[in-house]
Amino acid sequence: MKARVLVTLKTAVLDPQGKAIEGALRSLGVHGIGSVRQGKVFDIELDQTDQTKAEATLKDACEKLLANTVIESYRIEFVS
Amino acid sequence: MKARVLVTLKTAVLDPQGKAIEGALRSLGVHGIGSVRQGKVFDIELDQTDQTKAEATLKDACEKLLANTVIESYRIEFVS
Amino acid sequence: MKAAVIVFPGSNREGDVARALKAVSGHSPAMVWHAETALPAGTDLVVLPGGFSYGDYLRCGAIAARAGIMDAVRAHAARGGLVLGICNGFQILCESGLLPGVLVRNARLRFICREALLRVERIDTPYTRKYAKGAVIRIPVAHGEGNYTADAETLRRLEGEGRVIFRYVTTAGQRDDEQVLNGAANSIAGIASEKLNVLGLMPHPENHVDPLVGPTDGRPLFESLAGVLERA
Amino acid sequence: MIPNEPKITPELVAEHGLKPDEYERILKLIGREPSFTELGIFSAMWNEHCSYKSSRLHLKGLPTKAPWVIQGPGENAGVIDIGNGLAAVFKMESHNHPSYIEPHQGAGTGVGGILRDVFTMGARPIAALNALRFGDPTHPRTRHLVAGVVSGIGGYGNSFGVPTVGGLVGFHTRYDGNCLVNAMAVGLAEADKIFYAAATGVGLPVVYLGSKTGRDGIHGATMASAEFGEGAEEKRPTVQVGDPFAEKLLLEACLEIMEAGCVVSIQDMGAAGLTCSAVEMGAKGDLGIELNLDNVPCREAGMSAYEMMLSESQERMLMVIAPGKEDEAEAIFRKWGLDFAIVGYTTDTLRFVVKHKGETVADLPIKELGDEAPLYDRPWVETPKQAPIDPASLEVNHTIPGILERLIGSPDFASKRWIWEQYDHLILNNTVQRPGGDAAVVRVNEGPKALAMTTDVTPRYCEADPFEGGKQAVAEAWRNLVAVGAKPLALTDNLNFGNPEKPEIMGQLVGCLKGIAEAAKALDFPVVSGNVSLYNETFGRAILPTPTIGGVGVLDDVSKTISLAFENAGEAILLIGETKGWLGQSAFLAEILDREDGAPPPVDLAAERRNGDFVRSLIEEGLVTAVHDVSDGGLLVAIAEMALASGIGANLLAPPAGVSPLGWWFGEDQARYVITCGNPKNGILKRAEEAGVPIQKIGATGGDRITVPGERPMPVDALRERNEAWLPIYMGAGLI
Ligand SMILES: Nc1ncnc2c1ncn2[C@@H]1O[C@H](COP(=O)(O)OP(=O)(O)O)[C@@H](O)[C@H]1O
Ligand SMILES: [Mg+2]
Repeated sequence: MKARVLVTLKTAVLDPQGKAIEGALRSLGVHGIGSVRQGKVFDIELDQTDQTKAEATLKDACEKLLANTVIESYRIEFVS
Repeated sequence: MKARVLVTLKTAVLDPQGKAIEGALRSLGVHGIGSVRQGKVFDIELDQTDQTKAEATLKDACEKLLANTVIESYRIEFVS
Repeated sequence: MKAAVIVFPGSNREGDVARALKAVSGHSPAMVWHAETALPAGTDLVVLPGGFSYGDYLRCGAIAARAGIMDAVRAHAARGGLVLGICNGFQILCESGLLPGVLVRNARLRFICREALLRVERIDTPYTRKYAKGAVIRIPVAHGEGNYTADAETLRRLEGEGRVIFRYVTTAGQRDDEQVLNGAANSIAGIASEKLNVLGLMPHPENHVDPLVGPTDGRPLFESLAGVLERA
Repeated sequence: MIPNEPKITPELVAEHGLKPDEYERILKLIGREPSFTELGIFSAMWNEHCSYKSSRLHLKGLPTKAPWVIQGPGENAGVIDIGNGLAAVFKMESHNHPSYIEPHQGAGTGVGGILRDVFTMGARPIAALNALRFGDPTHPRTRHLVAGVVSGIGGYGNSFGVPTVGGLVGFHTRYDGNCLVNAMAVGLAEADKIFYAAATGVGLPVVYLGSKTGRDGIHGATMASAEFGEGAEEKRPTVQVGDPFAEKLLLEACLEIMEAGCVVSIQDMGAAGLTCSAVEMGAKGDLGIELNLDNVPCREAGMSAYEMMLSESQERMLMVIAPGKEDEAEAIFRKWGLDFAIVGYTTDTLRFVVKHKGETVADLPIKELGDEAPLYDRPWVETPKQAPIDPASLEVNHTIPGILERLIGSPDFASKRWIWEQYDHLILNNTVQRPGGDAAVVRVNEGPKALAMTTDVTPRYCEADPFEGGKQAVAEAWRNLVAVGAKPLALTDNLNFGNPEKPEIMGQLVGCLKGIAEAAKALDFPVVSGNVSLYNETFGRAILPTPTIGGVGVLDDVSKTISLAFENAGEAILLIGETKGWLGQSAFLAEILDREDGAPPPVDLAAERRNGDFVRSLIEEGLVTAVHDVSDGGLLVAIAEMALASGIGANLLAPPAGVSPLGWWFGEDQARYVITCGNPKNGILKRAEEAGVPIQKIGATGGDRITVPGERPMPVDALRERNEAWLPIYMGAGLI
């Protein structure tokens, strides 16, 4: 079973990478981009075949490690 | 207009981060996870309202900066 | 003094800090492997050294913060024991919840190794009593992710409770609000826990203790600790 | 019968970089058609990178011996005795082509590779250096390459935990399509505990250690020996991704298992991975090797024998383990979280046998794989000599201060702080002289001994006169070590050239090597390791010949080291060495007049030696307060650098009669140093005279400006602003 976990910065948190990318895009002549926020994506293969159980495992993984919930939030998606 | 760009390592390319995360999850007692590959996600606000044009802009941004196309591939999704 | 330096896979300044502790106190610290579950008996000071624990993969300090030994470190801190986190150690302290906030990538996204100027904001801590109040000291930084961030409430609390111990300043001794170094909120270089027993800082005092390799402005930090621990 | 999929066709042979006559050689050698895997093995072993087929003949002329040389060329790195039972282990290696394709990973894995070469020998790396050459700053790719290469070098070294203490960075349009990334590492070991590649003992386990094998870099070594052209893009997926974290663990694990007495022989898997390392271990030890690929830890499913044999996945090692020590060795590796697998054993058959899934996929004579590699005496022509330049013939509309300002603000002379601040140069707490000086000085353990190290070459000189240019590169490295008070001991080289099949290019290689050999002999500065990188061409245009020299020297008492910064005001500034005002191939000519012509400055090796030994004796006796060698840019640039490093200015005397002002201030005559001392009457002048060393007082330190009679003064602060400005502004668009 395949899942995708998206970890993104909470809205209130400053994102230096995103800001730097905005500037760099402008200086590269890529116009029309308002704002950029950078996050992480994890493509995960699970042994599980039961989606509910898989979701529990992933939630556990996010809370324990994948996301720093002080500044980040996460979302779990199933790919197939 | 909002878009999401996913940048992931090409399949054959080593992902040291993913490897380290797999190990850490195991030792944290999160079981049932086969493999992890880490990528980047960019949440982007565009001034554009025309999707075709926006897509061209994003493609340009990916090729020029967001993705290192030697080792990464990217995917553009429109959120709303 | 009884000091223990925790070694994680990927730590790389453990030798530097051990050397500084030895130079100042005369005693070599115990080197404790991350997979241990207990600190050596009688440990007064725990040091989380600089480096790239677990390659700094995922988030710097994130994986190390969840290592086996960290429960023992948390218990030690809860008892009021001294915990010093330098650079990657600071990042680990934040990730493990021993200090608030988080260190994110430098504003300019580049690693920076440079001598920084710090103002010592208070000297009534176990780490700073050998400094003069308000002293401006030269300590090098070497990090890619030293940009301290916390929510507004946390920053207010840190400032209000006087828990900002080191701040980046300009040559004139003013708060470095141009954020030339890494973009840290309020120019924060180091903060302490409520009881001041846990200190995290990005700069490397351990690299400025030996006159042969540079200024010695890092020495008083270790002398402060040696003094405290001797009396303990 | 050895399975033969796919079929060997002339096209397939050509794709493997093997010429038809080379393929004939293979057929003759093994008496049958090679299997696909065998073809891959031959292509790896016989390409330029591994076999040195174009350069081997000429490398033989290099002096490689001295009483202090423990191991010269032929092993993973050179080893020299530095006294007190300690040895310095060092080498330099190029990662030019991968860095051009993917600068961050290319440069990073270059650093990883050279670090591995050093710790494979049992040494703990204590310092890293590099030598970088980029295209013209206005070339559209240059900024991207600078940013990527620098972040790659820093990213790898910083995480691994070795200080990057020195290097050089230059720009020239001839590197537009082919940047150079030469990485050097220096390690420290006990002199009687060096580990070698040669396997000994029959029936011993061959063990695979480190990270898993993936499909990365397959044909990386072949690519490194191919000229760039339109096709370069297609080769992209062959780039390897480095994992400095794994390398750090590998270092610690290797040193631990060596200490535990588990290791008989060891070889890192660098270029052409498993193939090169296994063959070298066997061939050097006069043993056969049998590998069973079923046991190789793989990252991806379904990897073929061919892929496993040619993979260049990073952070891997091959070892022969001492009898009965397998378990202990394995436990150490497991502790560090690394893979450990017995993948074969040594045999007495002198054959290299590879098995996969029960079938023999290769069975080759092991010694011949290396020994019978093609060896070419390629035709070469000598580079035509150029006439010296008469300073009187030059028309210059600039003032002396104007020229200095232009020079120190130009790409080659501008401060490289933006770069070396991205390298952790302080870790390990032994960096006594930080980047920015003549040579880095790194304390050895608790001192008082220290090592000095530097990388140098002036490609413009080499292009104009390979022989003099080769000599000059060695002399300059030697001089830089002397300038910090070290006794130069040995060098490593990295020979970067174009396509050796062109006689002019081959002539450059031959000429430079002759020059290097002559200088190394005259200066007692033997070559203990090195690397050759050929085919550095794009669309038929070669790079400038660039034989980078990495020098290492020793200081017995590090507290005596001297930096280039003026120490006090009111001190005498003395110039050591003879100044004729040599302007051919000078930076002045190139930067101000846009001319790269004339004969480069000749190098008088006897004068180098005499002047250098004299300067070192002054430093050892504590008679001087600052020392700087005079190299490209000439005297005024050297003085400006001394002022910039300290903030103290200088009042200079007029040029002596008989030397043109331009030649005096900007000539690049060799064997020169600028020194300062509190009291010139302390016997220095007399001693110089006795030693036959030309010396003259050229001014005094003081104030906050540099003054030259009859010219407007140059405030040090303004010079600094110019010097510091160029690179950060150029890189301003930071991220790219
Ligand atoms: N230009 C050179 N000068 C001196 N020694 C050299 C030179 N080029 C290669 N060597 C020596 O040849 C041997 C093989 O080098 P190399 O193929 O670069 O090693 P590896 O790729 O296994 O790290 C090494 O001992 C190296 O020091
Ligand atoms: Mg090697």
